[in-house]
Amino acid sequence: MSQTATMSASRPMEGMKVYNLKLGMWVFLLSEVMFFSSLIGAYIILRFAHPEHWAEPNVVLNVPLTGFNTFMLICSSVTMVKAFAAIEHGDQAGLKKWLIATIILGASFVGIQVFEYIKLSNEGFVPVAARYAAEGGPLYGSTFYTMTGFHGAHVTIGVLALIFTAIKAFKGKYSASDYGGVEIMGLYWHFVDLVWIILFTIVYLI
Amino acid sequence: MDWGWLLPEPVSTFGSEIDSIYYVILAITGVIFVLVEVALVVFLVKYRHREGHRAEYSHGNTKLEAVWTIVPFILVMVIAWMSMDVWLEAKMVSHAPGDALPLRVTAKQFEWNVTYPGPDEKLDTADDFVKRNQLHLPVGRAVRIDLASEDVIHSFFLPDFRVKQDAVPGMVIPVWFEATAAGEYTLGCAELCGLGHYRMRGSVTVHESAAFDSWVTEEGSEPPAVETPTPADTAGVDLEAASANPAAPEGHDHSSHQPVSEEERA
Amino acid sequence: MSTMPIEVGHPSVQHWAEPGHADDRSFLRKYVFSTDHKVIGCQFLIFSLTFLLIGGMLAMLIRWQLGWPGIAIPGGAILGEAKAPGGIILPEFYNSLVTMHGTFMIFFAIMPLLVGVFGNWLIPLHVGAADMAFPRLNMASFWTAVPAGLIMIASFFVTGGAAAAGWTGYAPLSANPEYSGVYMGQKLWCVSLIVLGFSSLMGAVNYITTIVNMRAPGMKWMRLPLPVWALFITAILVLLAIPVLTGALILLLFDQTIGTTFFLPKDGGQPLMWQHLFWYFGHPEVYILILPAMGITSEVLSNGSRKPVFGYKFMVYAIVAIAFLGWVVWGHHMFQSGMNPLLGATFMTSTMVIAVPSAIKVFNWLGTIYRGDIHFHTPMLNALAFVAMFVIGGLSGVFMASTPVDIYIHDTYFIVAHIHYVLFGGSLFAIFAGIYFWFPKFFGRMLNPTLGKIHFALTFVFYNLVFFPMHNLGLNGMMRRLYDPNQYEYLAQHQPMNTFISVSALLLGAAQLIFMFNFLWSLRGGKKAPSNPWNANSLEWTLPSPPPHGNFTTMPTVYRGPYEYSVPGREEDYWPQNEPPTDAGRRTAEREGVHA
Amino acid sequence: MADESVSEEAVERKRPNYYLVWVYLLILTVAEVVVAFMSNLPETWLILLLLFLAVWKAALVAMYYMHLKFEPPRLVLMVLAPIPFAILITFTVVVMEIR
Ligand code: HEA
Ligand code: HEA
Ligand code: CUA
Ligand SMILES: [Cu+2]
Repeated sequence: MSQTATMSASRPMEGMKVYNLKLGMWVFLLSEVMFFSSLIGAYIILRFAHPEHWAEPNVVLNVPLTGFNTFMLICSSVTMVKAFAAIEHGDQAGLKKWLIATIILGASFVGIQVFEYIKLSNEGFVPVAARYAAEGGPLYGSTFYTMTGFHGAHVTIGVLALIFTAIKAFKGKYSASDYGGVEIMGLYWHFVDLVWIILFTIVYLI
Repeated sequence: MDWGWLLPEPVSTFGSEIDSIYYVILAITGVIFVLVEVALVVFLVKYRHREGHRAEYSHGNTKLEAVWTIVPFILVMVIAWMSMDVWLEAKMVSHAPGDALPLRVTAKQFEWNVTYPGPDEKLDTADDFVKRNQLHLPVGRAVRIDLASEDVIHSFFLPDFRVKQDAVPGMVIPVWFEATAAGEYTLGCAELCGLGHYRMRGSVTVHESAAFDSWVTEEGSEPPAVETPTPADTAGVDLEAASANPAAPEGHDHSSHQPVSEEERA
Repeated sequence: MSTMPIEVGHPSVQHWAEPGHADDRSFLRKYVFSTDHKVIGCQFLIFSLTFLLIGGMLAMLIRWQLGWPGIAIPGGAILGEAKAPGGIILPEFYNSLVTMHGTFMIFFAIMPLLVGVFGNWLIPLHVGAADMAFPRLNMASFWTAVPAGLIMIASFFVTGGAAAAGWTGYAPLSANPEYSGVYMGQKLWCVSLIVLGFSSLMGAVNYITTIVNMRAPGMKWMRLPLPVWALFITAILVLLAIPVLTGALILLLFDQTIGTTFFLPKDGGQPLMWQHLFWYFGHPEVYILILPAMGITSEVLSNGSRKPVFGYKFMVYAIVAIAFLGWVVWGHHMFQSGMNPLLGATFMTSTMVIAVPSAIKVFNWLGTIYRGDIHFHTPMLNALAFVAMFVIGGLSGVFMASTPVDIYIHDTYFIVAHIHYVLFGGSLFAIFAGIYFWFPKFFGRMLNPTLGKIHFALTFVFYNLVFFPMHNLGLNGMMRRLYDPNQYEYLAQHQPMNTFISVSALLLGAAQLIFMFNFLWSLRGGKKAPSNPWNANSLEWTLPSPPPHGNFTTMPTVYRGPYEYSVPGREEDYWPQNEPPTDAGRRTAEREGVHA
Repeated sequence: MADESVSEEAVERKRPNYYLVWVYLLILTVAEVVVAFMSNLPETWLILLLLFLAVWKAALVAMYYMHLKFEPPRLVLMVLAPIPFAILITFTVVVMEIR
C-alpha cells in the first residue's frame, strides 16, 4: 500500500483477470446452481419423506431412451467446445460447422424429451396428483416433470441462443480476438449439460 | 395504556423459568441499550461542530475492536447457554412426567377440537369425548397433547402458560405443560390461517384435580361425543364478530365453500 | 481503454465521454430506455418511492382497522363491496392488506431502493467506471421490475382480492384457494415475485462484474467506499438467495394451478418444506435489506463528523461476517413450526453469533463520531437515527433468538415491532439519509434543508410513538395479523394503546407528505447543487452535478481511501480520493503514516 | 491484493484433448447405468457410488469443457465458493428428517 506503488498505477485494477462477459456468465451460472439446488433439495426432502411414492428405476421411466438422450447431450458438449476451439484460432468455417452440429444435437434432445413426456403421460405418469395413474405416487410424477421440465426449458433456451450465435457466426461477427459470444454460449451450454448429468443420475438411476 | 415490560403472571411449571430468561435478556440488552444511546447523545453534544475545532484524525484501534468483539460474544453465548435447557424442557415431551394426562387437540378453520381420554385416561377408547374450543385441565398435573391440524397451519397459543406450538397438517406434534393455578384462561391461534384467524379462540379452564375428575365423569357420561358449542361460545363469537363488522355475512359469502365458516355463521 | 488487461476474447471497452462531446441521444434513449446507470437509478427511485407510498397507505388502512375496529373509514366505501362494504374493512381484506403491505415494502420499496437505486447510482461512480459492465442488461433489469410491480398491484382488482397468506405465504394456506378464499390473487403474487426475481438477478450479475472488474487505477479493495462493499456483498446474497425463492414460488405456483401437491399434506406434500425454502431465502433477504443501509450510514456518518470511518477494515469484515452467518440461521423463524427442537437449539446459537459482527458495526459507528467535528446536516441526522434505531431493532432480535422467550413472543406484535425497528428505523432512515445526501448529485438540485429537518424530526418522533408500544402489546400476548384484537378479552383492554398507535401512525404518514413535497418541489425549485456540496472524498463529487453521460472524461486514478477527513497538515478537512498527493502532502502523509 | 505488474498481452491458454474427455464421459455414463442395474450393492452404497460418478462427470465437464482448469485461480475460487450453500439447501432434508 505504499504511495509509489499506487502512483504508478495507470491501468484499472486487475479484478478477476477475465473479461466482463465471461465473468458475468459465470456469476449468472452460480445463481443457476442455487436454482437447481432448490429444486433438487425439494426432491430429496419429498423422496425421503415418502419413499413409497417412487418406483424402481426403469419401471416407469425408460432409462435406455434417456440414456441415449444423455449421450446426445454429451456429444453436443463436444461439438460446442470444438466450435469454440475453432474460433479461438480464427477458423470461421469450423465455427459454423460445429455450431450447426450442436444445434441439431440440442434440438433432438428436446425432441426426444417431448416424445418421452407424451409417452409417459399416456401411461398415466402425469404431474397432476388427481390424475396420477402409474406405479408409485403423485410426488414421483410432479417432481419428475418439474426437474426435467426446467432442465428442458434451459436446453430450449440454449438452442435458441445457439441459433442466434450461429447467425452472428455466419455474418462473420466473431474472430480470434473477439470470440466472447461463443465462449459464454459454450459456458451456458456445458452448464446445462452438467446439470443434466446430475439430474439423470438422481431422477433416473437412483 | 400499558407501557410495562413485565410479562403477565405465568401459570405453568416452565413458564416462570422462561420469564426469568426473558428478564435476564431484558437486563443485558437494557444496559447495552442505555450505554449505546447515552454514548451517542453525549458524543453528539460534546463533539458538535464548533468554529476552529477540528476532528481527530484516527483510523481506529485494534484493541478496542477486540474488546467489543469478545464481550458481546461472551454475552450472547451466556444467553444461548441459559436458554438451552429451558427450551429443551419446554419442547421435548421426554421431559413430561410419566403420569401426564393425554389429550388430543385438532385444529381446523377456525376452531379447536379437544379430545379427552375420558375416565380411563386412554385416548381412542369408547369413553373418549370431544369438546369444541374448550380446554379443561387439572391443576398440578402435566398434560401431554397430540397437536394436529386438518387443513392449514394454526398455532396453539396459551399466553398464560407460555405455550406456543404450530399445528401442522400432516404432522402430529407433541406438546406438554403443567398448570400451576386453577382458573379461566385463553386459548388463541397465533398463525395466520385464513379470514377467521382473528376469532379462532377457545377457553381454558384449569380445575382443582378433584373437580376435574368429576367434570370428566359427567362429560364422559353424556351421549353425544361431538358436542355442539355451548350457547355462550357461539353467542360470544357471533356478537363480537358482528359488532366488529356488521357486514361480515355478505363478506364471508364468496368463501362459503368453507364448511367451518358456514358453521360459524349458523 | 480496456478494463480487461489480461485476456483477449472480448474487447469489453469502456467509453469515456470525450470532453465537450454533445449527448445526441433521443429523448426515449435518454430518459425512458436509457442504459445510463444514473438514469436507471433515478427510474428505480421513482418506482420504489411510489411503492413505498402505496405500502404506507395500506399501512394506514391496517392501522385504521386496529385503531377503530368496525368503524367505517371516512370515504372508505370507494374500496368496494368485496373489500370494505360501507368503508368497514372485512377480515379477508385485512389479511390482503397485511400481506400486500409486507410484500410491497420488502420487495418493491426497500429492496429496489437500496439495491436498485443506490446500487445503480453509486457503484460505477464509486469505483470510477464509465457505466455498469452491462448497460443493456441494467436497463432490462429495471424494465423487468415494472411489470412485476404492475402485476402485484393488479392483484388487488381481481375477484377474491389480493394475496392474503402473509408476505411469507405459508403453505397450505397459500397453496390451496379453498383455504384462503383467494384465487387469482395468490397466483399473481407468485408470478409477480418470480418476475421480480429475474430483475434482481440481472442487477446482481451487473453489480458483481462491475465491482470486481471495473475499478479505476488505484481503487484497491480496501479503498472502496463502504456502500460499494455493502452492495457487493448484498449482490452476492441476492445472486444466491433469490433463485431459491424462485424455485419455491414455482413449486407453489404448480400447487395452485396444475394440481401438484408439493406443499399439500394430502398426497404426501410437506408444508414445512415451504418454510425451509422460504426462510433459506428469507433471512439472507433481511440482510439484503440492511447491509446497503449500513454502508450508506457509514459513508454519511464519516462525512458528517469529518472523521475517517473508525475501523474501516473491521467494518468490511463485519459486513462479510453478517452476510455469511446469515445463511445458517434461517431456522430462527421456525422455532415454533414443529421443526425438531434440537435444531431449534442449533439455530439459536448461530443466530446469537450474528449479534457480534453487528456489535462491531454499531461500536465502530460510535467510534466514528467520537472526537469528530459533527455537522448536523439532514443526511447526518437520518444516519444517526439509523444507528439509534437499529440498535433497538437488533436488541429485540436477541429476545426472539432466545428460543424459550420466542415461544411466547413468536407471531406477536413484539415481532412486528422488531420488523419495523430494523426495516423502518434501520433501512428506511438510511435510505432517507442516502436520498438527502446524493439527491443533489443526481438531480443537480439541493433538497430544502429546513423541510428536510422538519421531516426528520416529525418522522423520528411519530415513528417511535407508533412502533415502540408494539413491544408492549407483544409482551401482553397480542398476535400478529389479527383483524380484531377485541375478540380476545385479554387484548380488548389494550384497545386504547392500539388507538394511540393508530393516531401516531396517521401523523407519521402525514409527515411523509413533507418529504414528498420537498422531493417533488426541489426537482425544479431547489437551489442549484455545487459539484461537492458536502465536501466529500469519493469520486462522484469530483464530477459536475449531475455527472455527464459516461461519467468521467478520462479514467480517474485513486490515491487513497474514501474517508481521509481532517488529515493533519491540510487546510481543507477533506482529501478527494483522486487528488494527486502534493510533495508537501506526501511528506505529512509519511510523517503521520496516512494510509493513502 | 492486486499487484500492478501484469502484462497487457494475452496469455496463450493450454487446451485439453476434447475427444478424450468425451470418451471419459461416455465410459462413466455406461458405468453408471451398469452400476445402477447390474450391481447388487446395498442401497446406500449404490446411491453414494452413483452420486460419486455423477459428480466426477460434472467435474470433468466443468474443468475441461468449461476450461476451469485453465482459468485464473481466483475465478475458480469464486466458482467454488457457493457450493457449500448449494449443498446446504440440497440437504435441508437432513434438517427435516432428524426428529
Ligand atoms: C433489516 C431486516 C432485519 C434485520 C437486520 C434483522 C436482524 C436480526 N433479526 Fe430479525 N427479522 C426481520 C428483519 C430483520 N431482522 C423480519 C422482517 C422478521 C419477521 C419475518 C416475519 O414476517 O415473520 C424478523 C424476524 C426475526 C426472528 C423470528 C421471530 C419469530 O418469528 O418468532 C428472529 C428470531 O431469532 C430474528 C432475529 C434477528 C436477529 C438476532 C438479528 C440480528 O442481526 C440483530 C443484531 C444486532 C444487534 C444485536 C444490535 C447491535 C449490537 C450491539 C449493540 C452489541 C451488543 C449486543 C448484544 C451483546 C446482544 N428476527
Ligand atoms: C420496510 C418495511 C416496512 C415499512 C416502512 C413499514 C411501515 C409501516 N408499517 Fe409495516 N410491516 C412490514 C414492513 C414495513 N412496514 C412487514 C414486512 C410486515 C409484516 C407483514 C406480514 O405480517 O405479512 C408489516 C406489518 C405491519 C403491521 C402488522 C399487521 C398485522 O400483523 O396485523 C402493522 C400494524 O400496525 C404495520 C404498520 C406499519 C405502519 C403504520 C408503517 C408506517 O411507517 C407507514 C408510514 C408511511 C410511509 C413510510 C409511506 C411514506 C411514503 C414516502 C416517504 C414516499 C414519498 C413519495 C414520493 C417522494 C413520490 N406494519
Ligand atoms: Cu387458526 Cu389462525
Ligand atoms: Cu431472520
